[in-house]
Order: sequence, then C-alpha cells, then structure tokens
Amino acid sequence: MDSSLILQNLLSPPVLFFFLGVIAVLVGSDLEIPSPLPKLFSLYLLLAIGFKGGLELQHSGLGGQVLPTIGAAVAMSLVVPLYSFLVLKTRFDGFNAAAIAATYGSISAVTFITAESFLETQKLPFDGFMVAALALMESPAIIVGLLLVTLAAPQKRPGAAGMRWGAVLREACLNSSVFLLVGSLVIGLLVAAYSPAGIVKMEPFSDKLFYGALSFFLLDMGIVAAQRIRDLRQAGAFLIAFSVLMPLFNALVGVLLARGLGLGPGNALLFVVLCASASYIAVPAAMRMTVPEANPSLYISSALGVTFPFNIIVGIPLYMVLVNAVLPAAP
Amino acid sequence: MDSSLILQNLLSPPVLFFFLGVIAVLVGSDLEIPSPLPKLFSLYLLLAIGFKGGLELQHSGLGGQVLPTIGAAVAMSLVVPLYSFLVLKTRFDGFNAAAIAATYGSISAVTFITAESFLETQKLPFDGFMVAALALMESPAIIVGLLLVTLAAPQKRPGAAGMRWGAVLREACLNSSVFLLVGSLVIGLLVAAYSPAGIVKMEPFSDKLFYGALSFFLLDMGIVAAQRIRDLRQAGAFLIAFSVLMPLFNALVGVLLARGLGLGPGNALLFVVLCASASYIAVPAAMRMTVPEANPSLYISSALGVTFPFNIIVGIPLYMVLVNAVLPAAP
Amino acid sequence: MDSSLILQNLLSPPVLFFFLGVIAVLVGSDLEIPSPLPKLFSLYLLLAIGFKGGLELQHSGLGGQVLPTIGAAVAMSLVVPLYSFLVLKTRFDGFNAAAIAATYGSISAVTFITAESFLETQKLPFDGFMVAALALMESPAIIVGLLLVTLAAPQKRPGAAGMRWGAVLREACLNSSVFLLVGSLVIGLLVAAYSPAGIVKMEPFSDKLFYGALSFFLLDMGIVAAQRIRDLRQAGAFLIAFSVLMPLFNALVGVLLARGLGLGPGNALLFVVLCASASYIAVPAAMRMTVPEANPSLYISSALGVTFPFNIIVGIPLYMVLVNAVLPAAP
Amino acid sequence: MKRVDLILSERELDAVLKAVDAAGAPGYSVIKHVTGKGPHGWVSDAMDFSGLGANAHVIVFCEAGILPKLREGIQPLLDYYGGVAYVADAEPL
Amino acid sequence: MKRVDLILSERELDAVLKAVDAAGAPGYSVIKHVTGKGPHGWVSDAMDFSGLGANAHVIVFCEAGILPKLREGIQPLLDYYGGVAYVADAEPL
Amino acid sequence: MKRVDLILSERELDAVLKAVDAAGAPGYSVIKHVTGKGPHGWVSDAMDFSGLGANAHVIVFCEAGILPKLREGIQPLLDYYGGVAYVADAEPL
Ligand SMILES: Nc1ncnc2c1ncn2[C@@H]1O[C@H](COP(=O)(O)O)[C@@H](O)[C@H]1O
Ligand SMILES: Nc1ncnc2c1ncn2[C@@H]1O[C@H](COP(=O)(O)O)[C@@H](O)[C@H]1O
Ligand SMILES: Nc1ncnc2c1ncn2[C@@H]1O[C@H](COP(=O)(O)O)[C@@H](O)[C@H]1O
Ligand code: NA
Ligand code: NA
Ligand code: NA
Repeated sequence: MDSSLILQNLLSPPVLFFFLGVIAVLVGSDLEIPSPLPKLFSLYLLLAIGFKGGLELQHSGLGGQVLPTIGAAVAMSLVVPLYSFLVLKTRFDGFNAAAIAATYGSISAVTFITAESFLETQKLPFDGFMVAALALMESPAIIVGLLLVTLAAPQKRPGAAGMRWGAVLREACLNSSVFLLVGSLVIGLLVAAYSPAGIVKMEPFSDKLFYGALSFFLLDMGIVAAQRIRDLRQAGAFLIAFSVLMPLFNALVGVLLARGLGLGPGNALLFVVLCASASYIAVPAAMRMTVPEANPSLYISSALGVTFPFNIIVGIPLYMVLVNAVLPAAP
Repeated sequence: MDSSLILQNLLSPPVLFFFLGVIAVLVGSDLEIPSPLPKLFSLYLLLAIGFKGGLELQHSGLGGQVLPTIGAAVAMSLVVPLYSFLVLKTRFDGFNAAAIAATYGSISAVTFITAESFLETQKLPFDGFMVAALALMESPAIIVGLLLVTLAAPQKRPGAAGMRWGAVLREACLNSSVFLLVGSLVIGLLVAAYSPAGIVKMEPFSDKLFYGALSFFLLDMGIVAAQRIRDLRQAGAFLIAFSVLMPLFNALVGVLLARGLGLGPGNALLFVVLCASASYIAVPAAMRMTVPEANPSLYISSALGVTFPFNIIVGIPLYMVLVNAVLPAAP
Repeated sequence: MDSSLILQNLLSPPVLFFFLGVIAVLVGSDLEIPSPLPKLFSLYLLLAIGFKGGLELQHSGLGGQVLPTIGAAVAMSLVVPLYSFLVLKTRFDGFNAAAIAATYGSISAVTFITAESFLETQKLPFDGFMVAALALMESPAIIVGLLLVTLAAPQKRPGAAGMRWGAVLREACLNSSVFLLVGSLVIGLLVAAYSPAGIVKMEPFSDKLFYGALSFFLLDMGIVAAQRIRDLRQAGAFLIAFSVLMPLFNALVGVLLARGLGLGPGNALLFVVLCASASYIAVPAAMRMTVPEANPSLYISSALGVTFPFNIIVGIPLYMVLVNAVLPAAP
Repeated sequence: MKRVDLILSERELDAVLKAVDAAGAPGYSVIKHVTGKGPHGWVSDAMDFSGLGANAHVIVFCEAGILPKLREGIQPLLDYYGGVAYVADAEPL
Repeated sequence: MKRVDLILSERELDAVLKAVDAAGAPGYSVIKHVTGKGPHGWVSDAMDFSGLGANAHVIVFCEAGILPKLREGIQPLLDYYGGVAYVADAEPL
Repeated sequence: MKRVDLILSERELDAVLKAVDAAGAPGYSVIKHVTGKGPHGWVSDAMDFSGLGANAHVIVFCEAGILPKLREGIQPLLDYYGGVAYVADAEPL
C-alpha cells in the first residue's frame, strides 16, 4: 500500500504542477507567474479554506475532540520551536536559530491544503476544526521565536529600540494570512448558522474552483522552491538534514498525539501535517521585520526549498502510512 | 420583519467579507489586495452584470415598464445633482459642490450588484432592464456636474483651456466602466438572440462564479472604505450627515417613482438603490481629470467611506422595508 | 450554409468581446486590462488547453492518424517559413523577412482555442492529439527563422557574438508558452492514466471556466490588436496583403494535407487553423532577443493586427466551409 | 546633457508625454503605479480599480537646449493639475 | 534643491516615510516592487505572495537644509535593516 | 560616488546585470514594467502577456573607478539591443 499511496500522490495534478514549476527552473525556461498573481491565489486559498472550515466547524461544534485537538496543536507550536532551537543553536547564532525554530513551530497552509486534497481523493473524511488548529498555530510559534531571540541575544541589539513589543504582537497575531484565515473561518461559521442560502451561492467559487487553483498556485510554488535550491549550498548540509529530519520527528510526535486524542485517520493525517510542516508565508515576513539580524535565505530556503517539497511529494503519503500503522484499526 | 431583513443582509457572505476588510484596517492588519487584483474583480463584475442583464433584456424586450423606468432613472441622474448642488453650495465652493453633486447623481454598480444578490437570497425576481438603467445613469450625472462647474465658477479657471468639451464628453460617456457595462449588455443581447449555445458555455464564468467574486471584491472595498475613514475628519460633520441623509431622501423619491411606474418589489428595490447610491468608480476618475480644483478626498470619502458602507450594511434591507411599505400589496 | 457559419461565429461571446476591445480603442475609451492580468489569462488558457489535450490524448493513444498528423504539422512549421521568406525577401531585408517568416510558420494558440470553441458550438468532435501538434509547431519555426537569418545576413552582425546557439535553442524549445503547453499536456496524460480522481476535481477550473476566460482574454486581445492598427501604416500595403493572403494560401495547403491524412472535419479544421495562424506570443519574444535587427512592429503588427483578427472573425468559419468542401463527405 | 524628472498623476500622463515629444526630447521613460505625497495630499494606488490611478514618474535625458520648450509645455499642466519637475546634470556613460 | 534617493525593504517603508515627514520634506514619491542586490544579498519579488515584499525606492526633492534631520531619522533604520541613501543636486525645471 | 541609470529592454536585463556584477558594483536596484520611447520607437507593456516584456530601469550607486569597466561590459549590449545609460554625481546621505 505504501508505494501505491506515494505514487498516487505523485501523480495527482497539484503535485505534478509543482514538479512542472521545479523543472521549469532546472531546465532554464523563462516560465514565471508574475507578481501579484501568486498573491491572488494565496489569498484565494486562505479565504476558501477558512470559509469551508467555518462551515464544517458550525456543524461539528466545539464539543468532543475539538478543544483537546486545538489545544494539542497550539502546544506543539509552542514546544517545537523550543527543541528546534536547542538543536539549531549547536550550529547557528541565536538570531538564526530562533528564526528557523519559529519557522518549524508554525505551519504551512499550502501543505495542509494539499493534504486535504489527498484525503479527498482517498475518500477519507476530516473535520473543519482542523482549520481552526491550522489558524491558531501560526502566532504562538512567532512569539516563541521572538522570546528566544530576546533570551539568547538581548544585549547585542542596538537597533531594536526596546523591541517594540506592540508591533511584534500585532505582526504575530494580525499578519494578513492569519487574519484572513481566522476571518474567513468566522464568516463560514456565521453563514452556516444564519444564512444557509449563502453556502450554495459561494460553492462554485470557494469549493469547485479550489483544486484547480491549488494546482495553479503549486506551479508557482515549484518555481519559487526550485529558485531556492541555489541558496541551499549556503545553508549547508546540517540545515538540509534538519529540514528533513525535524519534520519526520515532529510527525512522529504528532501521530502519537493524534492516537492519544483518538482522532480518526483523516484528522490524524492533518494533525501530523501541521506538526511536520514549516511556515514560509507568515513567519518569514514576521522574522524579516522583527529579527533582521537573521539571514532570510536560511529560514526561507529550508522551509520552502526542502521541507515543503519533501512534505508535498513524499511526506503526505508517508505520514498516511504512519497514521495507518499507529492508529488503532477502525472497529 | 424589518430587523430580520437587516440581520439576514448583515450575515450574508458579501457583507461579512466587507466587514472583514474594514476590521483589517481598524485593527492594523497588513492584509491588502494589491493592485491590479481589485481591477480584475471590478472588470469581471461589470462584464458579468452587463452580460447577464443583456441576456434577460433580450427576453423581456423594450415594451411595458422598460422605457419609462429607464427614462425615470436617467431623469433622477439629472435632477439629483441639481438639488444636491444647492444643498452642498451652502458649505462648499462651486468646484467641490459640483463634484460631490455629480457623485450622488451617479450610481454605484457594486451596491446594485449587492442588492441583486440580496434579492436572490430573498427569492424575489427582478429584470435585466434594470442593468440598462444602471448603465445609463452614470454619464448624465457627470455632464450635469461639469455644467454646474462652468456655471458656478467659469471665470476662475485659468488652467481649464476652453474646457476641452470633447475630452469631457468622451470621459463621461466612454469611461471604462460605462463602456464595459454597456458593451457587455449589448453582447448579452446579441448572444441571447443569435447564439444561445454561448449562454450555457458562459454560465460557469459569468454566473456561477459571481457571488464569490463579489465577496472577494467586497473584502477589498472594506479595506479601501475603512482607509477613507481618516479623511472623514477633514470632510466634517456636514458632509458626513449629507452622505447618509441624501441617500435616504433619494431613496424616498425613488420608492415613490417606483410605485408610480408600477414596478414589482424586486425592480423597485433596484430602482431605489440606483437613486440612493453614489459613484466611486466612474465619477471620481472623471472629476479628477475635469475638475482638478475639487478635493478628491471630499467626494471619494463621502461616497466610498460613508454612503457605500451605509447602503451595503443597512441601506439595502431598509429600502426593502420601504418598498414593501409603499408598494401596493401584490394581488 | 457559408454565411450562417460566419454569422454564428461573429455572434459568439468570444468574438463579440474581441470586437468590444477593438471598439474601445477606436472610440477612445480608457478601457484597459492592466498588466499582468492578461498574463494570468494566457497562462490559464495554455495550462487548460494542454491539460485537456493530455486527457484526450491518453484515450486516443499514439496510433492511427496521430503520428502522421503531428509529423505533417511539424513539416508545415518548417516549410511555411521557407516559402514565406522567399516572398518577403522581395520587399524586406533578411532580418525582417526571416522574423516575419518564422511568425507565420509558428502558430497562435488563441486562434486554435477559439477554433475549438467554434467546433464545440457546432457539435463537431476533435482529438487531443491536435494539441500536441500545436505544441510542436512553435519551436521548429523559430529555429528555421534563425537559420534563415544566419544564411541571409551572417556577415553583418557585429553584435551577435557567435550567435549563442545554446541560448537560441533554449529560447526556441523552452520558452514559457511552449513549456507550459507541453508540460500541461504531459500532466493531462499522466493524470488520465494514473489518477482519474484528479480529472473530475480539475474540471470546474480547467474546463467549465474555459469559455468565459477565453472571452475575457479576447477582450484584451481586441484592445491590443486595435492598438497595432496604427503601426500598420508603417508596415505598408504589401505586408498587410501578405498577412491575409499567406494564411489563406497556408489554409489551402493545410486542407489538402488534412484530406490526405484522412482527418475528420473537426481535426481538419484545427489542422488548417494551425497552418493558417501566425504566432504573436512565443515567436516575437524569441525574435526580439535573437534578431534585434528586425523591427518588432512589423512582425507583431502583421500577426496580431491583421492575421489574428482575420482568422478569429472570418477565417475560422471560412476554413470550415473549405474543410466541408474539400473533405470527402462522411459515409 | 540633462536629466529631467517629472512626477504627476497618471491621468495627466498623456498630455505631459505629448508636451515632452513636442519639445523635441529624443526619448523618455515612464514608471507608473508611483504613490506619494505632495502639496495636494497623499496619492495611493488603492483606488486603482476605479481608473483613478496613482502617479507616474517620467524620466527624460536630453540636451540643455530643449529645457525651455519643455518647461513651457509642462509647467501649465503641473500648475493646474499638480506634480513636480526637476532637472539635474547627467552624462552618457 | 536636493534630490534624495532611498532604496530599502518594503517592510520598513512606513517607518522611513514617517522619518521623511518628520524631517519636514515637502513631499516624496514611492516606487514599490523594486528588486536588487546589495551587501545583504539578492532581493526578488518571488516571495511577494507571502507579504515579504521586495524593495521600495523613495525619491525626495527638498531643500538642503533638511538633510541633517533626514539623515538623523533614516540612517539608524538603514543601518539596522539595510538599504541605501544618496543625495544629488536638482533644480526645479 | 556616482549614480548610473540604465534603461533597456527586460529581455536583456540578465545580461546587463551580469555585466554590472562583473564590473564590481557594490549593488544595484531594478525597476521593471517601465515603458518609454527612444530611437527604436515606442515600448509599451501591452504585450507583457507574451513574454516580450517592457523596459527595465537599473540604478547603480558606485565609485567612479568602476565606470570604465561598466562601460566596457554594457555599451556593446546597448549598441546592439538598444537602451540608454547615463552617469551623474551622488553622495551618500
Ligand atoms: N517634494 C517632493 N519630492 C518627491 N515627490 C514629490 C514631491 N512633491 C510632490 N511629489 C510627487 O508629486 C505628486 C503630485 O504632487 P501634488 O499633486 O503637487 O501634491 C505627489 O503625489 C508626489 O508623488
Ligand atoms: N550600490 C547600490 N546601488 C543601487 N542599489 C543598491 C546598492 N546597494 C544596495 N542597493 C539596493 O538596496 C537594497 C537593500 O540593500 P541591502 O539590504 O543593504 O543589501 C538592495 O536590495 C538594492 O535594491
Ligand atoms: N532620451 C531618453 N530619455 C529617457 N529614456 C530613454 C531615452 N531614450 C531611450 N529611453 C528609454 O530606453 C528605451 C530603449 O531605447 P531604444 O531601444 O534605444 O529606443 C526606451 O524605450 C526608453 O524607455
Ligand atoms: Na510545524
Ligand atoms: Na444615485
Ligand atoms: Na502557421
């Protein structure tokens, strides 16, 4: 079953378009998706995933596994940066170690969306509250990252005039991707509760178009990820190894937590993907502003150039195998 | 019924996304929809509303209420600027009074579209010829505005070399939003008459996607409208009051006209919305070019920062209540 | 039947929106579709046409008419530039003659797509392998064009340091439109073979939206083509005549080949359109880089300002008449 | 040689370019989507969807001799509609 | 008169514009989506979708007198976050 | 210090930036989507969808010493493909 899952994932349109983008860069084609078109797709995907998550969350409510799962997700986003930092600090200075650590504590919405698409083709159900978990894992990781910076290197920062904590917290909690995701989730909730006529009318936009838009966006992600490959030489073997091994380790922790939480296989896969993925949208933007001492090519290349392709291509089906192995067989 | 209509409107996806945009600005999120993405949505909405209007107009023909209604709409776009000007002239110079007056004589296509969506969720029918009325109300208001300028302040304009009337008329009648709306309407008419196969093939694009695209665009409108709130201080209490009371007065005139014309409740609501809305697309662009002496932040802030949100949020359901109260009960 | 076909084509949404764009420029409206929005639509159309072609190619396989047809298409893309060059050389220097010749040897994907839409409204079937023919006709024409330049004017080029053939071949074979078309075709093939679940999920994006997106894009093409009309004066009567007569001649050659290949009417029309159309996407970009001595306004205006509108408006139905006349009646 | 920098609303761009051409400039370059602040307040590109546009930045490299004609054609436009124009020295590389 | 050119990350644009305003400049113009290379490496717009942004180019025409205050407000930002600032002469057209 | 302004087709941008790097410039900034007019006619961004692109504006702040090498690397490209290059004085703020 293992290799067939990997093959099925490899040959799905989103992953194939990701490959096409990678190949475009490798062979030197001038294919590019000019700015701000990728932004259109990333805004759309966040809006749609949030809205759909809200619709489903309204049906499932906040009982049962919902709050424990969200709590566990937030806990992971606080803990992963801590042990990542300890590992990274052996090779990098405090600024870079903290920035990379925050990146791995946070999540990749695109990886999550690709995992949802994978589950749909596998006909495995999953719940809307997982989108809430997704939305709530971004900010804590950013804040832990900044705490690590102040702890590890407080005295060396002449420029950081008193660490404008207000701006930092706003960036952590209100950056556009978190804001749009949470906002669309709440809108989905409200619409499902009070104006069900709106659900059907939104569907062609927020639901039907979703898979194709994801494929188109992954074409661009393939281009951008492949452009980062050059930076990897600068990053070095240690960081490349970290970018594959840390997600695997986090996936292991995640699958055990999912078992403990009693999640079904669909939700369990999404939970594992949240733990194993690294942010290349909200966190880099926040780190660029708040920790300019860290080198962006390190934290972006590792999350976008290594971890993201790894998760998209082999990670998701691999984690599915893991979930099937660790979770108790369905009754 | 009143408050439930308002609530239903408030909790529809388009209005909720408008709120989300407003909140983004108020809390200081960096959410933005970068240029030219909003242009994509505004072009799309104009094209789709025109095309759908044309399809329906072909079925209804030009008989019955059609020509009287269109005539009344054009008359309103000529008269509203005149009495608005008299009111505004008590506080503003001729340039600003004329520019704001033209803004209120003209219409807001997005408000109209949102009202159509509201009617659809209320399952109330309306006719394609209302789109023709929409298209024909923009240019007269611009021309009246410019006539008011030349009447009120002809001698003070050294720079307006002979008021290049050719350019002014072209701007009034052929500006991109009027042109695209009228052009798409004619295309809809022709397609409905001669190539019905095209209707079905356009539907997923021009019809199914419409509601979602409107919601997405209103997210941006919320952002842009909220950014205008700061300018309102400059505008002052008089203009803010004008921006709420003038639409209400125009709505009253509109509902009486609608009763006189014998319109059904759907068409009547759209007619009222045309009277009560103010332009922030075609007219500001025309005024910026032809009356540079007027302060754009006055006419844009009042139309986009006050009247538009007012109409979208409470105006539309309020006008519905008004329509239900004034129109004779259906037999 | 003839005139009714032309009328049906004229009154289809894509062609009407093309006209709307042309009229916008002629009457001086400020309607424009700002960059990079047209790129979004051109990327989308190439991706969708490639993907759909790949899905169909997987079903038809490579047997029967497939390889001979593709071979004949490639042969046309090699031969057309040669005889075009001989004709053009009577009036233009070697650089311009070669660049225009390459343009006519290559193809216009948008014309092809419009022809497919025409066939769909005529309910005439066609095969996915025609997209492969489309994809394979672009590069050979570019290479022949550059060979003609080196043959016709090798000694006069101080700046072309050794004619960097590597860069030239990469530009010819890996330019973004060829790359995206071929890549999407291969993805379509793989998805059809190995992950059929992906077909249904892609459909709303790649299939349902197609016709509307084509119409929107043709609105822009109408604007851009009409802006080229001014350049035609510079081009002169000879080039204008060439831009109409050469496609007609190529269409004649094409229809005879189609008869010889035993193609059905749908595939035959597409084959004729490939022969008769001229490139204004990939070839100009390649020529600008590799033959800067040639005047872009000549080869772009003739392909985009004359041949493209001619094909879209009267060419496609005319070629259909030709196909019906030349092909043996269906049994 | 001189370098002239003009910054003005996109709405007036066509008229200004016509004046630049008429003054005999050998060429010019245009950057659109420029935002900014000046005596008339803040100009953003948030209203771009409405055709209102932002500012444009026009760069002209030309001989000093054409400056008077350039000034004559452009100054009335800038005075009426707003915008700035500055000159500096520049030499071909 | 002077012409000041500032090139810096879009993320720090707001802070820099505040400093320009505070220094008393009569206006400024901003071009976004600028890419480039400097001591901190290559800046592209490929990550634009993430809110990371590219660089911005700020042009300020002002009297020489405000340069010291401009320098004082901007130099710390450029030192900490990166970016360049140059001054040249310019005269009104 | 010197300020160099290069305006040329986006298609040749990579080659020009390579030459700027090779000349030893400490950095550069690039603005794309520039339209304009020059000896070779009008360049718009209407054909952007085709990969033909518009012009790019490259700004280089550098020591006067590297100008000869810059000229040597760039002039042949501008002569063959078109475009302009100008130098002016500039001082760090
Ligand atoms: N001192 C200045 N420095 C740079 N740009 C300016 C300056 N003053 C005005 N501008 C630009 O010119 C535009 C129009 O100015 P105005 O209409 O005169 O306020 C502004 O939006 C700015 O982009
Ligand atoms: N010498 C230079 N000439 C022109 N632009 C420069 C130069 N140095 C740096 N820049 C611009 O300033 C940005 C930020 O520079 P930095 O963060 O100091 O590397 C770069 O990405 C370039 O766009
Ligand atoms: N005198 C000039 N001033 C400003 N920009 C120019 C000038 N001449 C040419 N250009 C720019 O350089 C580009 C290429 O010029 P060319 O290919 O030589 O016609 C033009 O499209 C303009 O953007
Ligand atoms: Na994670
Ligand atoms: Na009105
Ligand atoms: Na051809």
